[in-house]
Amino acid sequence: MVNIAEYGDYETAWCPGCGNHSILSSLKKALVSLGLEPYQVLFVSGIGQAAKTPHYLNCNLFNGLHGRSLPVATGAKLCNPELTVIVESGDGCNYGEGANHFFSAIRRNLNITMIVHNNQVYALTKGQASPTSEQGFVTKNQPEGVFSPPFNPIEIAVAMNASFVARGFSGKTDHLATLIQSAVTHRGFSLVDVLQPCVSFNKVNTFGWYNQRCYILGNGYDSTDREQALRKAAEWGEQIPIGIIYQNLRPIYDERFPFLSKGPLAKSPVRFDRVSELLDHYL
Amino acid sequence: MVNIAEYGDYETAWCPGCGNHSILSSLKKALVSLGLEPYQVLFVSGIGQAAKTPHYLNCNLFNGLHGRSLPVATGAKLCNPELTVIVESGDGCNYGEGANHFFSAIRRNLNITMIVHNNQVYALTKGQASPTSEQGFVTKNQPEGVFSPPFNPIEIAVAMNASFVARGFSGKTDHLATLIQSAVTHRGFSLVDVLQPCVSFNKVNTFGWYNQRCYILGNGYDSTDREQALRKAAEWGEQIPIGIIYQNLRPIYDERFPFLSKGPLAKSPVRFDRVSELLDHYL
Amino acid sequence: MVNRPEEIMENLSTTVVIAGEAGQGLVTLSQILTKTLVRAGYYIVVTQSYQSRIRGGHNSYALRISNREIVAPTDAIDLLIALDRNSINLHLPELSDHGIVVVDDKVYSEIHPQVIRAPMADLADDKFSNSVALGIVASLLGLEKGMITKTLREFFDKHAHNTSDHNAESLWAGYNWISNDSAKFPRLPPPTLPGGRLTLNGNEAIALGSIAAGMKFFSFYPMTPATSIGTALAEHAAKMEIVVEQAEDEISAINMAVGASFTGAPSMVATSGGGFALMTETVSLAGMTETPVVIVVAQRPGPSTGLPTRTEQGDLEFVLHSGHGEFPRAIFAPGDVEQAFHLTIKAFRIAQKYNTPVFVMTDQFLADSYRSTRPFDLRELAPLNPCADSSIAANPHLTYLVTDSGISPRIFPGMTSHCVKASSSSELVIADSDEHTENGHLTEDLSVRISMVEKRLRKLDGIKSEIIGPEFIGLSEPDTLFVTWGSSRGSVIEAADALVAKGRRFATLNFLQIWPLDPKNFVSILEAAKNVVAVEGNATGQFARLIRRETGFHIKKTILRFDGLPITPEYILDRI
Amino acid sequence: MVNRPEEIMENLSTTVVIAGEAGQGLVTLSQILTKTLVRAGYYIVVTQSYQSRIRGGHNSYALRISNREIVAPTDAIDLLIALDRNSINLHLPELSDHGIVVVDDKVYSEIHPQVIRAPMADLADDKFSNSVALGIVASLLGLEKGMITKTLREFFDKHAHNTSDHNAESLWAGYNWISNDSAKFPRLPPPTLPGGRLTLNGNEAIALGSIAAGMKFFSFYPMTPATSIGTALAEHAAKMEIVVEQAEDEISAINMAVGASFTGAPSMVATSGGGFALMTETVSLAGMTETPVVIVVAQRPGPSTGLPTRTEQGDLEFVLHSGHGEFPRAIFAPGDVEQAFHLTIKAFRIAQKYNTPVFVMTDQFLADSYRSTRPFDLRELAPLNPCADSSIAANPHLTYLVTDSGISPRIFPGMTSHCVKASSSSELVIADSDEHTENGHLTEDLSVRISMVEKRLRKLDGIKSEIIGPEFIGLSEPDTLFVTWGSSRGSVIEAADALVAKGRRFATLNFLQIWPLDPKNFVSILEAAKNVVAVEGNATGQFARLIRRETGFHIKKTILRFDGLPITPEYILDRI
Ligand SMILES: Cc1ncc(C[n+]2csc(CCOP(=O)(O)OP(=O)(O)O)c2C)c(N)n1
Ligand SMILES: Cc1ncc(C[n+]2csc(CCOP(=O)(O)OP(=O)(O)O)c2C)c(N)n1
Ligand code: SF4
Ligand code: SF4
Ligand SMILES: [Mg+2]
Ligand SMILES: [Mg+2]
Repeated sequence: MVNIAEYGDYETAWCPGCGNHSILSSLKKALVSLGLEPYQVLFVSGIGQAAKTPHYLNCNLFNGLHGRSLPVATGAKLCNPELTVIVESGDGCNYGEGANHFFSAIRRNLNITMIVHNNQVYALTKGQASPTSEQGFVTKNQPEGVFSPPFNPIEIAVAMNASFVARGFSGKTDHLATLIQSAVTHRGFSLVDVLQPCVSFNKVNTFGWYNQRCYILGNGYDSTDREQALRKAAEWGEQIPIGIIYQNLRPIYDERFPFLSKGPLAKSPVRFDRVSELLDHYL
Repeated sequence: MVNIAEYGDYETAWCPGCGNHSILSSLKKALVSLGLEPYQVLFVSGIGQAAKTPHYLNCNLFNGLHGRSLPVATGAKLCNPELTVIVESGDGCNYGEGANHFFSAIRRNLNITMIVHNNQVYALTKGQASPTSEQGFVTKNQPEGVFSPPFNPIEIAVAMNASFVARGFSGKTDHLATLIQSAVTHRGFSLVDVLQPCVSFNKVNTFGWYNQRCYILGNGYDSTDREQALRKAAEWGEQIPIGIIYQNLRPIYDERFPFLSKGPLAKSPVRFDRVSELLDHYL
Repeated sequence: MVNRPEEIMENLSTTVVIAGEAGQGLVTLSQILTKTLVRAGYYIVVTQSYQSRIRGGHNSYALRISNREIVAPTDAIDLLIALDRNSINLHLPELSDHGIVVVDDKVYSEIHPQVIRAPMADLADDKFSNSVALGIVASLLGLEKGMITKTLREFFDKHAHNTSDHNAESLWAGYNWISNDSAKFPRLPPPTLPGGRLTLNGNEAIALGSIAAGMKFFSFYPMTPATSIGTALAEHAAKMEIVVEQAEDEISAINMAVGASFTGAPSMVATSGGGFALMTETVSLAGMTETPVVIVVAQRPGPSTGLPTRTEQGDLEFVLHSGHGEFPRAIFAPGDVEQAFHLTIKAFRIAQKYNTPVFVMTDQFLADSYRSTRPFDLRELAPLNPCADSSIAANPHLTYLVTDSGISPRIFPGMTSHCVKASSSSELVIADSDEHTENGHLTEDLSVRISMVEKRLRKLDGIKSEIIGPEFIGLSEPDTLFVTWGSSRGSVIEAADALVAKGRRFATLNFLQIWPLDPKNFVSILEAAKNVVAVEGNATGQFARLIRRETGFHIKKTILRFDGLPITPEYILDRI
Repeated sequence: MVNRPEEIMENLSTTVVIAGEAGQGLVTLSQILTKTLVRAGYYIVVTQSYQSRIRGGHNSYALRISNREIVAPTDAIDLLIALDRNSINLHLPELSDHGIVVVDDKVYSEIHPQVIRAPMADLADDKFSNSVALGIVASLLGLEKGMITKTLREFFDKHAHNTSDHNAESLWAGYNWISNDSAKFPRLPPPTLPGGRLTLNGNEAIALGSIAAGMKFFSFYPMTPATSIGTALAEHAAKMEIVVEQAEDEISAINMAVGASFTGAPSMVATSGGGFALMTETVSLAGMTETPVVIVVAQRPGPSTGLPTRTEQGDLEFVLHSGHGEFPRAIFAPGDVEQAFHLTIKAFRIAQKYNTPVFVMTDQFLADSYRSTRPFDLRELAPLNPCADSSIAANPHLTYLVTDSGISPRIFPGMTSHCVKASSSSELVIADSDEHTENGHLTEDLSVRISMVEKRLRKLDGIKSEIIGPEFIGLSEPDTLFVTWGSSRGSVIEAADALVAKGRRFATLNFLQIWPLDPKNFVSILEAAKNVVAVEGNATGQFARLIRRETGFHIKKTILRFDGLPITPEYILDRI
C-alpha cells in the first residue's frame, strides 16, 4: 500500500502562507487515497508558481513551457494510456497563454486531469493581471485597474460540455483532496479549478475573501444536470460554489485509437511485414 | 453618397458555387447601407479562402497571418478608433489557430466586428476537419471521421457575454447584409458567424443542408435575454436559428483610453515637454 | 520556343506537361500516366506547379521521362496536354522545337503546326475527356494500351466507383484516334528499368521513412507543402498502429510530439515556415529537456505567407538557429525521393540516440516530385526500438546523468529498463525546461548550469562523428565546382553533366546533411576547385554563408533562384 | 577571499553588496542607497542577482561606486550588508581583503574580524531594521545624513504611507550607531559628477527611449527580464497618451503592434527568448508587409526556461535569423544604459524609415543594472513624426511602390498624405502577407515576385549606409584586441584598461549594432591586432562566428561565460 511518505517531502520555493502549500497536501492525500504509486502518475506542468508543484512531489514529471502543459499531456496520454496523467499549472498558464489548448482539450476529452491553481494573478512574474483577475484589480502593469470582466473557466467548461468540471478552494484541503480524487477517477477530461490565495500579489482575493464566500455544494445538487450546472457555474461574488459543478460521460478520445488498449506505444515493435505491405501500395 | 460600385468588382479565386460569393455581396450591401466610404473601413483578414474576401473589395486591408487577424485588428482599432474595423476570416483561422484571440476579443470588447465564414472545414488546405466540423466528418486527414463534438462559437460567445452575437447564412444574402449592418453599428465587439457552403470540401453541410435547416429568428425573440439566448445558441441540427442571438451594451474597451477620443495616435505629436517631466522622475 | 541545351537533349528525355485549371482533373490524369510510366520501367522527374486556390487559375504537372537516369526537371516541353486555352498561351513559348500540343478542338480552333486538335466531343462524353487525353498521350508516347488501362482502372475502381468502364473506353477512344491520325511524335525509347519500382514523391517518402524508422506519433496542423505527409500517414495509421493527430495549432502539434516522445514513442511533426516559426519555442524545449523529436520543414517562398504553393530554399538559417539558447541539433536535406526516405530514418536514429531535435528540410518541389524509386530493402533497416536502449545507469534514475558523450540513458514514465513496467519509486523520470540537476529538478546552482550546458553541447561531437558527408559527383579537380544542398541537387548534377559533355571540367558537391558540418569532409575539395559556385533556391546564398562561417572558405559566385520555381539545369546553364 | 586585481583597484571603487532572502526588503533598501549615491555625484554600476521566487532563497544587489568613471561590475565585495546568515556563508569568500560585513547581531553571533554585528533590536523596531542597515552603510560610506534621509523619505512617502518618520528615525539610529562605533571602513572619496544625473537601469532607458522616439503603442506579455519595460511604460502611459496593452500571449502582442503600426502609430514589443520564439512568425510578417515594429529581446540563459532570472547573450543567432524567408532587419545591442536610450530611438528611426522590424537586444544584467546617467538632451532629438514622411507617390496609392531605395512611401488607412483625413477611394492602404503587387494585392506572378524580393532586400543597403560602427577603445595597434557586443562592453573595457595599466597593449572593439555589419568599418582593425579575443556571454561564440561569416576573419580565441552571471573584468583577466 502506498503511503504519503512515498510522495516525498520537499522544501518549496513558495511564500509562507501561499495557498499552493495546501494544494500540494491535498494532492498527496488524493494520490494516496487513489492507491496510486508515484511511478504510475505523470504530472505535466507549465511555468509559474503553480507549475512548480510537481517538483515537490515524488512522481514522473515533465515540466515544460508556460501555457503548453495540455498538449504535452495529450501526446503523453495518447502514447501511454496506462499512465495517470495530471496537468498542474496556474490560471495564467492555462487560461492565458494556453487557452486554445484548454478549449481543445475539453473537446478532445482524453482521460486526463487538469488542476488549475487559480490565484487570479500572474504571480511568478510579480503580479500582473491574469484572465481571471477581477475588474478593477490594480497592478503595476495595470495601474488603472483591469477593465475586462474576468474569464470564468467553470462556466465556459460547462458551456462546452466538458466531461468533469469542479471548483475547489485551497483552504478546504480535505474537500479538495476528494475533488481531485473524483477528477482522476472520472473517465474523461476533468478540470479542477482551485481558488488559491496568493499572499504576495493578490491582496483582494485573500484567504479570508475566499473563505467567507466559498460554500460546498450540498447533496441536493445534481452535477449531471447541465441546465442547473450552467446556472451554478455563473455564480460568483458573495457566494462561490465549490464541489463538482458538472459531469457527463461522453466517449473518451482514447477510444479513437483501438490499438492503444495494447499498452504503451514505446513497446510496440516496428512491424516490417506491414511496412512492406504499405510499400506495395506505391508499386 | 457611396454606391456599391465604389466597392469594386473583382475576379475571385473561389470555386463557382462557393458561399463566399454571396457573403461578399452581402458585405458590399451592408457597407453601402451603412453609408461607409471605402477609405473609412479597415478589413483585417487571416489566411484561408474566407480571408481572401477583402481582396475583392475596395477598402483598406491588412491581410496578415492565419489565426491572427483579431490581434492586428485590436492594435489598429486602439490606435485609430475612427476606423470601422472588420475582421474577415474562416472558421479554422478564428476558432482553430486563433481561438485564444477570439476569447480575448470577447472579453476586451473593442468596438470591432468579426465576420467568420464558417464552412466547417479547412478549405484552402484542401479539406481537413476544422473545429466546427461535425462528428463523423470524413476527410483525407481524418479517414475515420472526426471524433470530437464540434465547437459551437455562438454558444460560447453567449456564455462569455459577448456584446453582439449573430449567425447568418450565405444563402440568405439580404438577411445577412442586415446582420452585418447591425453588427457594425453595434457598439462593442460583434460576432457574425456565417454558415457558408464549401462546394469542394464539405459534401455534408451543403447549401441544401443549411437551407433546409436555417430559420430566421422572429420578432418575438428578445436578443437581450441571456437565458433565452443560451438556449437558442445551443440549437443545432434539424433547426438552426439565424439572426441576432444575443446582444448587450457592456462598456467598450476604447473607453479605457480617454485620450483616444482625440483621434488617430499617428497624428498625436511627441510632447517633449512631458518627456522632460518624466525624466525628472528619475533624478 | 525554348532551345533545349543539346547537352540535356543527350539524355534523350521527353517532357510531358499537363496543364489547365485547378479542378479540371489534371492531377488524376497525370498520376495515372506517371504510375504507368514507372511501372513500364522509365525514369521520371515530376514538377508540380499549382496556385493557392481550389478551382480555376492555372496549374501544371510536368513529367520528364527517360530510359536513362534523370534527376532534374527541365524547362522545355515536348508534349503539352492543354486542358484550357490559357495553358496554350502560357506554355507555347516553352515548347521545344519538335514539341507538340494536344488540345480539345472546341478549346482551340486555330491551325498551328505544333498543335494537334482532338475532336473530344466525338470521342467521348465531356465528363471523360481527360481519359481521352490520357489515351492520346499514351498512344503518342507509345505506351502499351493494356498497361495504361490497368492503371486507369485501378485508379477509378478505388477512387470513383462505377466509372472505370467509361473511363477505359474513353481512354481507348483517344488512344485509337491518335493511332489513326498521323502520330508525329517520337515514341519513347524502350524502358531500361526492372519492375518493382515505386512511384513516390518526396513527402510520401518521408512518411514511409518515418514509419519504417518506427515512428509512433505524428501530429500536425495543415500547411502546404507539408500537409501531404500527414495525409499519407493518416491513410496508414490504423494499419501501422500509429497515432496521427491534428492539433489545434502548430504549438500544440510539437508539444504533443514532445509529450509522446517523453513516454518513449518516437515522434515527428511536419510543417512549413510560418507554422515552424510557431514551433521554435518548443524546439528549444526539446533541446533542453533532451527529448528526441523529428521536425520536417517543407519550405515554400517567404517571408510570411509568401507564395504558399511554390518552392524555395529560404529557411536554412532560420531552421539552423531556431529556438532560443544553445543546444545540439542535426539537419538533413534530402536531394531526391530515395534520400528523403533514408534521411528520415537517419533523422530518427540521430534524434533517438542523442535525445535532441533533428530536422529534415524539404521544399514544395521535392515534396510533390514523383520519381521512379528503387524499392527499399527493409532488411537493411535495424528496427529502432526505443526500449532496447534504455537502461538505468543510476538508481534512482537520473534523467540528465552527466556522461562523457553527453548522452544520458533514458527510461520512460511508468517503465523501467527495457520498458518493463515500473514497480518502484526509484524509477521516476523527471524532465525540466528550467536548468536542472542530473535528477531533473530545477536548480539555480550555477556550477551545475555549466556542467549541463557542456554536457548538452558535447552531444554535438557524437553527432559529428556520424555525419553524412557531401556527395562529390563529377570530374576530379574541376575547373568549376557547383556546391548545393537539398532538392537542387538533381539540377546541379545534370547541369554539370551537360558541361562535362561539352568537354568542360565540372563537378558538384551536394550536401545532404546541413548541420553539423565537418570541414574535413569537404574543404580540400573546395580548395582544389579553381572556381566554386553555390547554387541555392534563395536570394541571399544562405548555405554559402554557412560554409564561410564554418570553414572560412568564401564562395564568391552564386546562382540563386527565388521566383518560386525549382532550379533547373537550364537555369544554371544560362548563368554560367 | 577574493584578491581584487590591483588594476581594478586603481579605479578606487567600492562595491557594496546587499544580500538576503527575497521578500526581505532588499530592493527598497538598495534603491534608496543607489539613488542617494547618484544624487551625490558618484558613478555606479549595479548588478542584481535574484532567483525565480518571490520569498526566501537568496538575492543580492551589488552596487559598485566610484568617483571616477566605471562601466563594469566587479566580483570582490568591500561592504556586505547581510540580511540573513546564508548571505554571510555565500559571500564571505568574495570579500576583498579590507572588506567588511554588516549584520544583525541576532543573525550572526560569532566573532569575525571582518564582521560588524549591529544591535538591531536596540536600534529600532524589527520592521525597520532595513532602514537601520541603510543608516549604517550610509554612515560607513560617509554619505551625508540629510541626503540619504531625503531619498528615504521620498521613497516611503510615495510607496508606504505613514512609515516615513519611523524609517527616517531608524536610519538615523543606524547612522549614529556607526559613528559612535569605530568606523573601520574607508569613506568614499569626494564625488566628482555634477548634479542632474538620472538613476536609470537598462530597461527604464529603453522605455524612456521609446517614449522619446514617439512610440504610441506598446504591447507585451509578462516575461522576465523584459517585464519592467512594460511596467515603466504603464506608469507613464496616461500622461504620455500611449496605449500600453497586456496581450493574451506573445503572438497577440506582436500582431497588435503590427496592427498599430499599420495605422501609423510607432509601436514596440518587449519579451525574452521563449516569448520571442512565439513572435518569429510575425517578425516575418512585418518584414513582408513592410510594417515597422521595434522588438526588444531581453536575453536570459536558455535553452527553454533555462535560468529565468539570470543573464546571457545566447540569442544573437536566433534573433538575427528569426522568421522564415528573407527580409531586411537591423539589430542594436546597447552596451550601457545611455546607449540603451539612444539605440532605442535609433531603432525606431530605422524601423520607420525602412518599414521593417528592428531589434534591440539586451539582457538581464543590463536590464536591471542602474547607472548614473547623464541627462538626455531632448532638444537633440528631432521628433519622429510618422505623418511627416507620408506622401502619396502614386494615385491610387501603391503600398509597395518599387523604388530605387526599396522604400515605399506610406500612408495610413483613413488618412492621406500628412495624415489628413482621407476623402477619396484612391487613398486606400492594402497590405498583404502573401507576395503582392505594388498595390498590395496578392499575386502569383513570378516576375513580380522577383522584383518584390529585390525591392525588400535593397532596403538593407540603405540600412547599411547608416550603420553605427563599433567603438574602438584602447591603444592603437594592440597586441590583443577584445571584441565584444552588447552588455559585456563595460567589463571588456575595464579589463583592457587594467591590462594597459600593467603596461600591455590592449584595446577593445565593442559592437553596438550587430546587424547589418559593414566589414569596412572594422576588418582592418581586426587585422591590425596581433591577437583577437572574442568576449561573449554565451557558450559557442556566436558573434565571433558571425564576424567570420561576414568577413572571413577567424577569431580563434574566445572568453565565454554561460553560468548566468554577467562577465566581469576579473572573469576576463583570469582567462587572459
Ligand atoms: C512563453 C512565455 N511567456 C511568458 C513567460 C513568463 N512567465 C512565467 S510564469 C508566468 C505567469 C504565471 O502565472 P500563472 O500561470 O497564473 O502562475 P502563478 O505564478 O500565478 O502560479 C509568466 C507570464 C514564460 N515563461 N514563457
Ligand atoms: C501558421 C499557419 N498554419 C497553417 C497555415 C496553412 N493554412 C492556410 S489556410 C488554412 C485553413 C483555412 O481554413 P479556414 O480558416 O476555415 O478558411 P477556409 O479556407 O475554410 O475559408 C491553413 C491551415 C498557415 N497559413 N499558417
Ligand atoms: S507569489 Fe503568490 S503564488 Fe507565488 S508563492 Fe508567493 S503567495 Fe504563492
Ligand atoms: S474550396 Fe470551398 S471555400 Fe474554397 S472557394 Fe472552393 S467552395 Fe469556397
Ligand atoms: Mg496565477
Ligand atoms: Mg473554413
